Amino acid sequence: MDLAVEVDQAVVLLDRFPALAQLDLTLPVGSVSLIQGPNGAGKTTLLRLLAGLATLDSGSARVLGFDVATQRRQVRASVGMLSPDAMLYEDLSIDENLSFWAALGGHGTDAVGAALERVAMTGAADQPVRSLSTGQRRRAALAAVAVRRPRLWLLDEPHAGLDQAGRTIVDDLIGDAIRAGATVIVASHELDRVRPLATHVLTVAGGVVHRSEVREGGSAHA
Amino acid sequence: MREVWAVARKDLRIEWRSKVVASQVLPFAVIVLVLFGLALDADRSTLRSFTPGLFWVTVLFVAILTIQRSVSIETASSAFEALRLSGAAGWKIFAGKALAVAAQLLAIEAVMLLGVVVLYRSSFEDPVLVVTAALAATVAIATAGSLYGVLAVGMGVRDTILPMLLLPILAPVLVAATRAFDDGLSTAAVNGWAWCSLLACFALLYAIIGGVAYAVVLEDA
Amino acid sequence: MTHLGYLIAGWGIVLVAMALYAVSLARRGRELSARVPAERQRWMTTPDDADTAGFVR
Amino acid sequence: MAITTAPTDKPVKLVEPGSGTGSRTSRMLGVACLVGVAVLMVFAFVLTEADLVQQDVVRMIYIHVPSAIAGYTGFVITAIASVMVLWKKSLWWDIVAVAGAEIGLLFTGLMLATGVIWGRPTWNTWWEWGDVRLMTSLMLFLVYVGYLAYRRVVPSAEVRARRSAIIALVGVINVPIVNRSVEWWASRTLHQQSSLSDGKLEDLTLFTLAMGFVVFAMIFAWMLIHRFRIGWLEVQADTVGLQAAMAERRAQMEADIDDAVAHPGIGADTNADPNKSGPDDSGPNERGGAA
Repeated sequence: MDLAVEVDQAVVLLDRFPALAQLDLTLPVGSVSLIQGPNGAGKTTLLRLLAGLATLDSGSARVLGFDVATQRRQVRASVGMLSPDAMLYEDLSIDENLSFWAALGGHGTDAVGAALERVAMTGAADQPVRSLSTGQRRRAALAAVAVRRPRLWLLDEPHAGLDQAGRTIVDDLIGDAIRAGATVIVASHELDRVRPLATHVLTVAGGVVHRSEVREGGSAHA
Repeated sequence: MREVWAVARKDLRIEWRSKVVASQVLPFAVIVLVLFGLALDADRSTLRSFTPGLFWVTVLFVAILTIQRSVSIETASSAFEALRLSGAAGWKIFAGKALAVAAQLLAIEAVMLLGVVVLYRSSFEDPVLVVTAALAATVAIATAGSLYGVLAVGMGVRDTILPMLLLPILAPVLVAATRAFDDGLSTAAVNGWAWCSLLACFALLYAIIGGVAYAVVLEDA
Repeated sequence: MTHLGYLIAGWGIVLVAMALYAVSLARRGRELSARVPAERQRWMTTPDDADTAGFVR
Repeated sequence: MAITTAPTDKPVKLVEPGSGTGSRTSRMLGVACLVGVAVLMVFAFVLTEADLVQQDVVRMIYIHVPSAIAGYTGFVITAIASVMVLWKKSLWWDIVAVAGAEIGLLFTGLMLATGVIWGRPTWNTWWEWGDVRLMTSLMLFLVYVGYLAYRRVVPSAEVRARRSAIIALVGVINVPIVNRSVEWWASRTLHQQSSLSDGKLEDLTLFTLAMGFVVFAMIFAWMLIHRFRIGWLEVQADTVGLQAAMAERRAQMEADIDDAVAHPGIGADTNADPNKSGPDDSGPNERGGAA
């Protein structure tokens, strides 16, 4: 089985604080993993490490076969990350934001319209991000991830701030990703939402994976 | 090249919408020119002979603010992380950012040139030289500034560290641009075109260094 | 001797500044070495564990 | 370069904690520095004659020129080390770089100070704006003040090493541009063209100046050795601190888990179920931190 994520004894320091303290993790391609754990457990840092946005202070990590320390550009180009910050320019419209990120990543702007439709934001496409509600920003940010067609989806609290319809959209997007052969990792407190989809459930605490569980009947097997 | 234009257009569009530079930095430039006029008395000949130096010192101050704005566009909504994730080459993002800064600085300089003609009674003896020198100096300032701007990203104190790092590096630009303007505005008899070539060398050097170094910084986590 | 004031000022500044810097180096070294176990105070050799000076990849 | 000859007592002898950064060799070097300064002062003030034109103030040369050479040497070391940081990606070279910059800054400052003091009686001015060497030194001085200030505000060691290396190299590349611009700007240099090569200096003066170079080189080496060791200790102290922090972090994990057991339904794991005790063997291979 091809591995999407191979992390071995990873230590990540945030200003001398070991956010990840010798964490080990392997996940196969096509899996949907739910990361749970208390605040400050290291969930976000783990996602950032897998996105190539954190300095690995010791240990090793490979994402989709690329080394996180030495092949950062390839790692970054193949993942899509939804972070608590929207990563959108406030003064630009959703459409302009998405078109910009698509152009910068070398993706066609034709995917923008489809992604906006997928998150049901077509009507608000021309509104500046500044005027959007939290939920609408979240949807726009999700669309920005979808436009990249990532091979590894890293979703940090994707349900936060979303209404019922929005949450269904997140689940649908995860389904889309799996069907396209991508791997999905979700860090969330909303366990009931993600659990039915998950093939792996990981409990992170104190900067290490404390426990992992492989579930039958996750969406990969559906 | 598509990415370069995308970044530059994005920054300029944000400026067009937010008008931060137009409504805050541009008036600041005019105020500084007026203050120099007040400080140096109404003795027009003194003012006129100091014009090139005053002009470029003001441009350096303005450049610090413009570069800080250019950086804060990216840091305000964690867009810098998204730039890192975009997979675009570092030098392309650098070129786009520097281009946008240069365009804004040139617009401000145009207004300031009008200002020194009106306020200081300067006259363009060699408009081609003035424009060429301004162009070369602005590219030099924008490239060096964009590099140092990104080096200050992620530092809590970037507003104070940026001038400390940038201004000593830009000292030769100040000298060269001032001398070139001395010739162009006929305030001193020097060979302005020689200074122009020094400015061009500086601009070229910093465009290359900036492109390489920006990629290194962007790679950093 | 002519220019004695200039000479005293120049030589004085140099000697005092170098002495002060040397003393500060010695004090910083003393403070730090108290916090680091002896086996890690080999300046030129790298201890075997991975988390030492170097982000060699 | 001094760093490669930095003394290590071989075979490695463990030192007492708190005993500082001195070693037998560096202590001998330190004593030699003190003796050297004393002898240099005897030669500079007693044995050598005053200059016909400059009179006694010429005795400034024995500290001014060696300071200049030491200052530039420091910055050359920083530049080379910065290249190595970017090339070899090694923190070892980063320690060398900061040592060179700090000492280079000290000696450049001393060169500027002695230059200003010497300039007053000889050139009749404290400061000469058009002097190329003076202005170039000043700019280099300011760049490295910025370099050291920058290093203080970057939290991550790796990021700090790489970015400050860029700043150091850009500063060095800037030197020829500054030089050129000042030279064109006002080529009214007051510095004498190298008095060494002209053979204008008397034998004993020349000998004393050479002695100044040797003494300053020894002082420079002593400072570089100690500053390097301080940088090394800082890295080691961080590593030691890290081990404690890691242990603390693992303890926090235990606490979190206990919490989850004590209050099922809140915190980490809402579905605290019986199979908590053992990881599923068929799952991906995980383990907590090393036991």
